[in-house]
Amino acid sequence: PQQLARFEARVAADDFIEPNDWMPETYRKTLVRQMSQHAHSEIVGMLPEGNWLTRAPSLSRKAILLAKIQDEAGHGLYLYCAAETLGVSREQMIDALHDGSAKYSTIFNYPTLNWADIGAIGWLVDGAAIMNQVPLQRTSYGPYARAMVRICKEESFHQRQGFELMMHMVNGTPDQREMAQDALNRFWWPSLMMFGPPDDKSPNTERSMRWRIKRDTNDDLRQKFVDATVPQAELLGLTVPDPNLRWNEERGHYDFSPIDWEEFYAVVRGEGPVAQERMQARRKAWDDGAWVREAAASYETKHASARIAA
Amino acid sequence: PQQLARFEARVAADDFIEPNDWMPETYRKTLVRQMSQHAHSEIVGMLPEGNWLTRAPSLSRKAILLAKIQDEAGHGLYLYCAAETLGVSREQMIDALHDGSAKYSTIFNYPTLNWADIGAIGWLVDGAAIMNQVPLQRTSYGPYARAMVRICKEESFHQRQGFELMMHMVNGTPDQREMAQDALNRFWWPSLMMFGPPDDKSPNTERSMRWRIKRDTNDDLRQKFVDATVPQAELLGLTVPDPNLRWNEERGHYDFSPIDWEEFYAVVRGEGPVAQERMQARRKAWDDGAWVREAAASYETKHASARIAA
Amino acid sequence: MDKALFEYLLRLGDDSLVLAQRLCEWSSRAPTLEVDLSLSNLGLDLVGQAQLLLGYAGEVEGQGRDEDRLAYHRDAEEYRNCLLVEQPNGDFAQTMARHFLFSIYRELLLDELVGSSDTRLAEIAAKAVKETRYHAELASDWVIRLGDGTEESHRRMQDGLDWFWRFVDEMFAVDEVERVLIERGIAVDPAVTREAFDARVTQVVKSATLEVKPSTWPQTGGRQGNHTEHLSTMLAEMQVLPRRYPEATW
Amino acid sequence: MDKALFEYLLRLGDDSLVLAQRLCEWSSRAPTLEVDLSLSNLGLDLVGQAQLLLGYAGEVEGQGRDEDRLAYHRDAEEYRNCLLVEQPNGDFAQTMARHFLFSIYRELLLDELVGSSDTRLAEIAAKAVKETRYHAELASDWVIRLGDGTEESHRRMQDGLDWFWRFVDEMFAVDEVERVLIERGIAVDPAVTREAFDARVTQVVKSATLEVKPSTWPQTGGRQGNHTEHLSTMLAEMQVLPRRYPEATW
Repeated sequence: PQQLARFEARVAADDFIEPNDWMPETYRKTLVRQMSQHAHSEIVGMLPEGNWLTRAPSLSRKAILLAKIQDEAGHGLYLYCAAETLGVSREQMIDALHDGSAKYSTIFNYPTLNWADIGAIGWLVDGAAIMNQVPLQRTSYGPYARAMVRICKEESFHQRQGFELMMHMVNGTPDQREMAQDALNRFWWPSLMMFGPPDDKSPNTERSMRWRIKRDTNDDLRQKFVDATVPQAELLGLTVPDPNLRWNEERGHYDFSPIDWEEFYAVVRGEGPVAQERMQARRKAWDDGAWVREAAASYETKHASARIAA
Repeated sequence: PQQLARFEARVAADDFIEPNDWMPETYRKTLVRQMSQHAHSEIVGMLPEGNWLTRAPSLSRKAILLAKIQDEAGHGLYLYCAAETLGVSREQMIDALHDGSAKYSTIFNYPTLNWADIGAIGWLVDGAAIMNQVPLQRTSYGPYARAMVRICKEESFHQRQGFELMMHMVNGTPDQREMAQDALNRFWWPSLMMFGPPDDKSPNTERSMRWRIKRDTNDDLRQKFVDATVPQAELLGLTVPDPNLRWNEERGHYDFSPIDWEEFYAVVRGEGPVAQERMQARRKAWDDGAWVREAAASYETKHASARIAA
Repeated sequence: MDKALFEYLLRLGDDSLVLAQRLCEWSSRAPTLEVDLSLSNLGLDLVGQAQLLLGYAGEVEGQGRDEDRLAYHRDAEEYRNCLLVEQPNGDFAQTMARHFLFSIYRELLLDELVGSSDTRLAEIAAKAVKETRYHAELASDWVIRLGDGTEESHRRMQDGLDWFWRFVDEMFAVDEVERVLIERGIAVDPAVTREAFDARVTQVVKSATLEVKPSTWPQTGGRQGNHTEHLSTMLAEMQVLPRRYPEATW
Repeated sequence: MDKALFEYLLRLGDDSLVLAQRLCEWSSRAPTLEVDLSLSNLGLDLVGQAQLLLGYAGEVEGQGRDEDRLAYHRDAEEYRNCLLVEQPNGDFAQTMARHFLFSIYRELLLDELVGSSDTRLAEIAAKAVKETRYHAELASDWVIRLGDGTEESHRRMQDGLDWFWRFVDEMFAVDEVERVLIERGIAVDPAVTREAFDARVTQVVKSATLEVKPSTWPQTGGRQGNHTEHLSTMLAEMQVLPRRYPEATW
């Protein structure tokens, strides 16, 4: 209890908690869940973009997309490493992903169907991710906060690239413009769902905010995202697929339609349009690579003992 | 020796030898080799055509090509069955194909690189096959001869379809015409090689002809093929890739350049451009299908014993 | 033009075409020669149906598009096939699971379409239903043989059914386009065949010592042009020549 | 225009581009995240090289074709890459075998090209050689690690080397196009690097407890546009958008 009080005081003072510091078990568990979920999202998020990598329509677009996907792999790596400081191994986390017990962002269970989706993901999905993540640069767990600093910098770069791609599409041929609108139509609602369930259905928010694992409520962040994104859509000349979307002078915010939470919970349960494909792809990559990981380990062992013997 | 004399007399009288009739061991062996080689050629020959099946440029071309490849599978089946009457199992023959001890026509070790190749294969490869096979309708071994009757009818249909495809290509756009010429350039020499080594390098020809397993020499058939095909190429307005090709009034035949037998023997040894790919594809199909064959056998066994028990 | 009929014919025709294209991918890859032959038979039937249905669709549209124009010059989002048929082949058990579910649905639908008030469609259905009955039988036989074969084949066959089940409901869904045609006696309400479908499937699955595990969130969208990621890659390959040489005929 | 130089730049650029495209196919499929990252690095280097080399090729040609025009609007028979780089990925051992053989060849070639009398080419080579040295090291490390890893990895690595060896000689072959440029001091005779190549390869293969089994009939033709069956299917996918929407920019 004294430890707990000291811990909470440090957190309240915006001190960073470090791996060897005492921390409540629930704090550790919540962090492991949140960080591994975030790491998994980076890894699974490579798939919908990877779907267009071999079809990127110019060499520079191919390079940009490849670099972006590479950044995501890098983010996954930082986050797994940061989570490992809490006493869980990367293998354990990956097993939990593959057996369905760990979650990842629902957005990646939607398919990428045209090239503008690559732009929409950068613009909307990375945009939403940044809203979620910027506050986490000041999260109470040191390794997590430091990982987020680096990640946020790269994410906002991706977001700008995505918006630039959309801009290029809307200024292109009628076909390209149509692709852009179609991408927005399909990614708008799933992006809003990225902020998680509404506050009244999000029981742990209060504690997470006290512990600085979370710094804003889901609904606040969602509103912030809508307010920031609608003017960008207008700039692109695209129509947000929500007939009830309008500026509310009184609130100083955009009003928007209620979200289809039934869909959200179904997707969380792993019933999104391509959820099974995503998990199948991850598992296949992991299983196909087993012999390589074994070989690398075996080589290390052989040569480590050779070095010791020498 | 009396049996042998009687056997040779029957063959000389153009009688058919049937599975239960006495036959010299060399006759049996030569036939097994020749028939299984022929069957393998049908099966391996499905691959270069199959390479364009998913890209066939119209629905009717797709149907024609699919039906043609299906016919080849059927030919393979007749020939394996006919060979099985000589006391060798289909599995044994397929194993011999996969371990490289059995041969197949060298032509299928060349790649199909454009759509006109599908026409060229029908026109030239099936054309050459027919030259080889028509006489085999009167070959001395009954089951083989009867299989050949059916096969020849279908092959000549394929040959006409191939020629028709080529005709369509040469009457099409300049690109199409170029594809047709390119296909002829690549398939001409390999087609001439389909008749096998020159007569002076074909030691068993004499005996095979006596036994009516073969009815013409390699060089005779090759000449016949050239004589028949050159006017067809002219009709198509295509140039046969042989600067020395010319009508020899005296011989009443076309003269043509000597064949690169070094290439021929290399391809026979399994060193053709895509020989390794072809064998890999066949082995992979066979290995991937092992569990299906086992399941079907297991189901049969279960239900056969159930029927007996009932 | 009769826009609803055009759409309906595209749905029927695209189902055939897309599944035929998947079967073409099996060429030379089947477990035995006999299976290779029978998969080609299925493919040939389906190409033939696609030609008839898309050919008729083009006539109804009246814009001069024939079956090849419709097959080779529409993008993924203009395709109207159900999601099931565009799914990748997977192993032989998956291919058979897909064919089993589709063919039973389709046979029952065509059986009804034989009585369509559109005589041309009724004629096509009369021809196709015979072929499709054979497809359903062949696929059912394989489901049983694999389900009741070895331990491995049982597992694979069950995985195949589980994998594709989420695409079943879409085949029986009806939207405004079909509603109108059903009222006109042209189209068939697939819902009337659902009970028979479930009965047929259950019977085969039971003989196969397998089980059906319904999914809670069925996948839909194909009929409106919202496909999975697989269709556009399939079409990139299928359409490459006509797209590359738009001025050529073949 | 300097036709020989144009051709030569296509050969160099297409090698980079086609291999980059193959590496893109690995995205999200690697055995570990670290490997995924390093395959992306290799891919990025190669795309960058392709941009420089094809961009320069377009300038030399002087017909207004830029690197994208050359990448996306040439057919397989207009591609000038060697056959090795267009071969499918196979398993990770095959991919590493291909990368190992190509990168050592290429590093040695670029090392020489740094002294090209064409300063633009020399500059590109100077940049690319550093990247390629890293590629060769990385691939060599994997050849050793897999060769000397487990029994399975040893077998796979040996199979990978055996599978690709028939494409090695082509990289060192010289035709009239190159002969002319070599005389002008622009191109490099790859034959001068063959000995070094063999030495490097032998050394790595030995450390890997593997062996080289030379093939008797090497495969050639890529430099003249005679490719294997794999290139046209790769390009069908890669080029689908620019071919479908020729009037668009991206």
